[in-house]
Amino acid sequence: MESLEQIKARAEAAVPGAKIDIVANPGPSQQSSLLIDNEHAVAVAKLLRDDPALRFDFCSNVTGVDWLDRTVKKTVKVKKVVDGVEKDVDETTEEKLPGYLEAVYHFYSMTHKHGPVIIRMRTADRADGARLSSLTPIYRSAEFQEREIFDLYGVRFDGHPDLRRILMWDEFVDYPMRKDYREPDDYEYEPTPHDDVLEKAKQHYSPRPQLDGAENITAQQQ
Amino acid sequence: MIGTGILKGMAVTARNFVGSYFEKDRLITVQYPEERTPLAENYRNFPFLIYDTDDAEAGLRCVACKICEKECPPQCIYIIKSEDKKPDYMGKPQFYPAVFDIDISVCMSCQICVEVCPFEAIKMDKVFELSRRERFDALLQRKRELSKSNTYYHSICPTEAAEVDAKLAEAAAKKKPTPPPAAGSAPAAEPTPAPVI
Amino acid sequence: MSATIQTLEPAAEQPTRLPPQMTSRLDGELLEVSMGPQHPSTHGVFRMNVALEGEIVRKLKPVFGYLHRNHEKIGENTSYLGSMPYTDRLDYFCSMTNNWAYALSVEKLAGIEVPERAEYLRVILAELTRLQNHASLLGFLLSDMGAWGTPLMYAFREREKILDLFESLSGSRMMCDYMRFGGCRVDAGVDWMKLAKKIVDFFPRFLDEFENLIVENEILIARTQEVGKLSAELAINAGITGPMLRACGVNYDIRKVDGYGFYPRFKFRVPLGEHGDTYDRLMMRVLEMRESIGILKQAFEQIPAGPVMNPKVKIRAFRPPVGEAYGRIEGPKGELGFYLISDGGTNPYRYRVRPPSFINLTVLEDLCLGHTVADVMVILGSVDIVMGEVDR
Amino acid sequence: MSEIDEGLRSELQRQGIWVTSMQELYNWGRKNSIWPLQFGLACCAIEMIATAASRYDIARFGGEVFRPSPRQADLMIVAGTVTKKMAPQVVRLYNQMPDPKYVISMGACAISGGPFKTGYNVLKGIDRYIPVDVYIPGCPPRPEALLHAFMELQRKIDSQKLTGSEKATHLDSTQPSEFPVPSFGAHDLEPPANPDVFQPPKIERT
Repeated sequence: MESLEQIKARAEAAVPGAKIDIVANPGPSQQSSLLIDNEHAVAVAKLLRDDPALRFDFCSNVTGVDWLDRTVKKTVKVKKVVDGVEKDVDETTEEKLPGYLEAVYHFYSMTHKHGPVIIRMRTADRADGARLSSLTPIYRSAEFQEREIFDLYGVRFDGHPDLRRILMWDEFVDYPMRKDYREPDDYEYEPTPHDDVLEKAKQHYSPRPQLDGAENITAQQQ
Repeated sequence: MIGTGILKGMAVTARNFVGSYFEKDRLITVQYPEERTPLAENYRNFPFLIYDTDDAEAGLRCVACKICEKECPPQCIYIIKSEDKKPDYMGKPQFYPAVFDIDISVCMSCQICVEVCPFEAIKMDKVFELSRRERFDALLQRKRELSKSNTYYHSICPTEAAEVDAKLAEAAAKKKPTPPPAAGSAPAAEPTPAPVI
Repeated sequence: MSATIQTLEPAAEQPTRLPPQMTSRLDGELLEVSMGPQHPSTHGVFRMNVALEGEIVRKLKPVFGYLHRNHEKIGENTSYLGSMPYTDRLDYFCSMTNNWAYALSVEKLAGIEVPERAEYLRVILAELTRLQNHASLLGFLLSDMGAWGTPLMYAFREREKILDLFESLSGSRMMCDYMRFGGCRVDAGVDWMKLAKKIVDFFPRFLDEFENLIVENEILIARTQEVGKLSAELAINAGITGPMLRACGVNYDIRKVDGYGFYPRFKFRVPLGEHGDTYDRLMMRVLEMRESIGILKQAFEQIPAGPVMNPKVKIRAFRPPVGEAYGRIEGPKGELGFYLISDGGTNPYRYRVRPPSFINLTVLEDLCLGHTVADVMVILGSVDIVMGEVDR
Repeated sequence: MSEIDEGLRSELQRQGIWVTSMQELYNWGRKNSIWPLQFGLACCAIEMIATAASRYDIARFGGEVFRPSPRQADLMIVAGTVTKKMAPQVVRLYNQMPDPKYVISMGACAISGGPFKTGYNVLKGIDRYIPVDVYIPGCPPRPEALLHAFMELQRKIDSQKLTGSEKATHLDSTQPSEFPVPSFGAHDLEPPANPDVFQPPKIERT
């Protein structure tokens, strides 16, 4: 199989204007992925499927991921004049990274029996801008999985033939797999309840504060 | 010829029917309440707490460290740690669970509590006839019902229980490399009576 | 294989697809029927909205979610170890293969080695799982076809023997919770191996009998041949995996392709179908069981002594490094994958299951169109779905 | 239909005379011909099928006639996780069953939501909407455990009275035999529980 850089070069040559980045994976699995911009995703996916050297004809898995707003602390040394003397001072700046939703596709090739190549697409934000272009016209196997992402994460897939709720009922309004979803509190009975159950009862439908640990994630930063 | 396939299938059924009179393998029905299949030694259903000696209160191995409560995937264990320390069966002051409840209407029998317990205090039971007509009180097992003796554990899982006893004896020996013969050895010498079943 | 893949039309332009909103009403020509969620042959709580013209299916829309029990959300809120017993309940026929797929993904995520004996045990248990899954599937499929009782009883008789093996090894009949990252929970003793060997040696007798019972049966042939045909091109494009894909003649078995576990050490063939119809899918299971018996016999001979757990792996408070991994195995129903994103904490940041039977249902409408309503159940049965996995 | 004195009855039995009452005869007939609804939800349904299959053979208790239609069933074995999406259908099926009807709640999920109770789409126990006669803990319970629950239900049927103030609920015209079906709401089922059926003890820390 070609390396991810080669695939990236090939895609950039074939699809003019496509903005492709390699998202490195620091873990031992070595599965890095390609971040593709929304407009050219369909063209790139078509290339991955049809290029005779690549032939990623099998879209195995489509995953939605929710990345919350997070703040990253950066410490920079700045020269400042303190009491008339120039000194190096550590200055901590907080950068707010807006959250986004992500769709991750795992492609394999049944023809050449290689893979996986992983591509990701990111939405502009987690509210109205949560739109991506659907790969269902290229891969039928994405049909139900994209519907599932729409149902559970609220990502709208443009070009999907049948975008409806799939797992939850139609009257449901929330997107339950999002990290800031609060499930309805219906713990009437617990013999001796844990603290989190009591806590949950208090926070019924109230907005959840920043989820613990979300700030520590640095793997996906650009 | 059409119909031969069906006749062949019927021959199989006939063979099974006739065979069921002669072959144990073809008649496998267990007449449940009267006849029971022996449960495998590894079989697990719900957890219980082990106590050594005859005293269910003092002999309880559990020291309310709450590891099982934390690790239990469906969160069905409820422990309230005691405020004071009470002497255990070895005479050593220990914390003990003031409340130890397991909601078996939630428990998924995954035995992760057994795996994570550092004190060999919680083990899996084999009782499965627990149907009740009530849910709330009847399916909540409290400390009193959960505490079962080591002898009972030996009776349901002989191999595993012997291994556990050996392990505990070894750990006790390590703790006291040169045991003062008068004080320490008396309780340690009889960790558990060998089960006679 | 070297199938040429024609560019498929975008799904929206296909005439057979339904408009987005489907209502249940009677409009003179098409009768709309809701089959399920409570239906004797939907293999659980599966529902299909079917539009019928007389007895012929003109439209079919599956409705999911009646067993959506938030497996992925719970997985994100539970520790890595705590998710293991939940994977048992995904595809509740095949808890061993689910365990393996999850363990494999975590091992990829954290870079864990597995001892040799554990890998062999995993192969043995996965193939036993395949045997009992395929046997009970055939029983269910035949009972959908009207052979109510008999084949299912025979299949369950054999299944019980394998379940007894699982029980004596792992402690539970169905929810084994047996594998751990870096190995297996307990070792199999000599007695267990003997018993397993005996059961595997006896299994071909059941298969012979079962084949006699069904393979040449004229009613079965009439009900299954040329019913629910699936082309190789569509199967690949729709992400179909497992026996259903191989029934279309596509040679793609992850045991061969990825060579996970110790499968490269075993000699076995991958059965392939020709027509992609229901009969091929049914026979694919019978042939795969024969191959599984072959693998099991080799595994019993080759299995070495040794530890079954990697001693370096911490079970409690397990924290894999930051990163992500997708691991997959060839489950009895198809490609079962787990996609995990770790943020370095004790819980996965994202825990995703790639359920084979859910994605295999993508083509259900294409398979059923033009057939009678009675065939829908047979086709659905041959897809081999388990709702715990479809809805998760 | 008056009660027979136990001592007199055993004395008569020793003499070779069997006496019975209308109530006993009626309950004896009912308890040995329980027709369950063929209705499986999740994992426990497979154990239910195993109970009906050759090894455990529920036919020995007269319960092998699994009916696909609720109209012909006496017993609903709620075998598996009841999701919020499925709960209205379960209640509807219960309402469609003719009286007398019984419910066995099989497995942890059906009793309380079990291991999945934290899920947003999982109903925390079917007894929020319909009355349950026998609960079987276990995940999943062994087939023997289901048979044990079946015998427990038979005992319950046997003890039901036909007349008097303690007569069985299905003979009491003031007792409801159908229960309101919950509807799908924006966040949850509405109502989340039927207060007439479900009265849990209050949350408190002991």
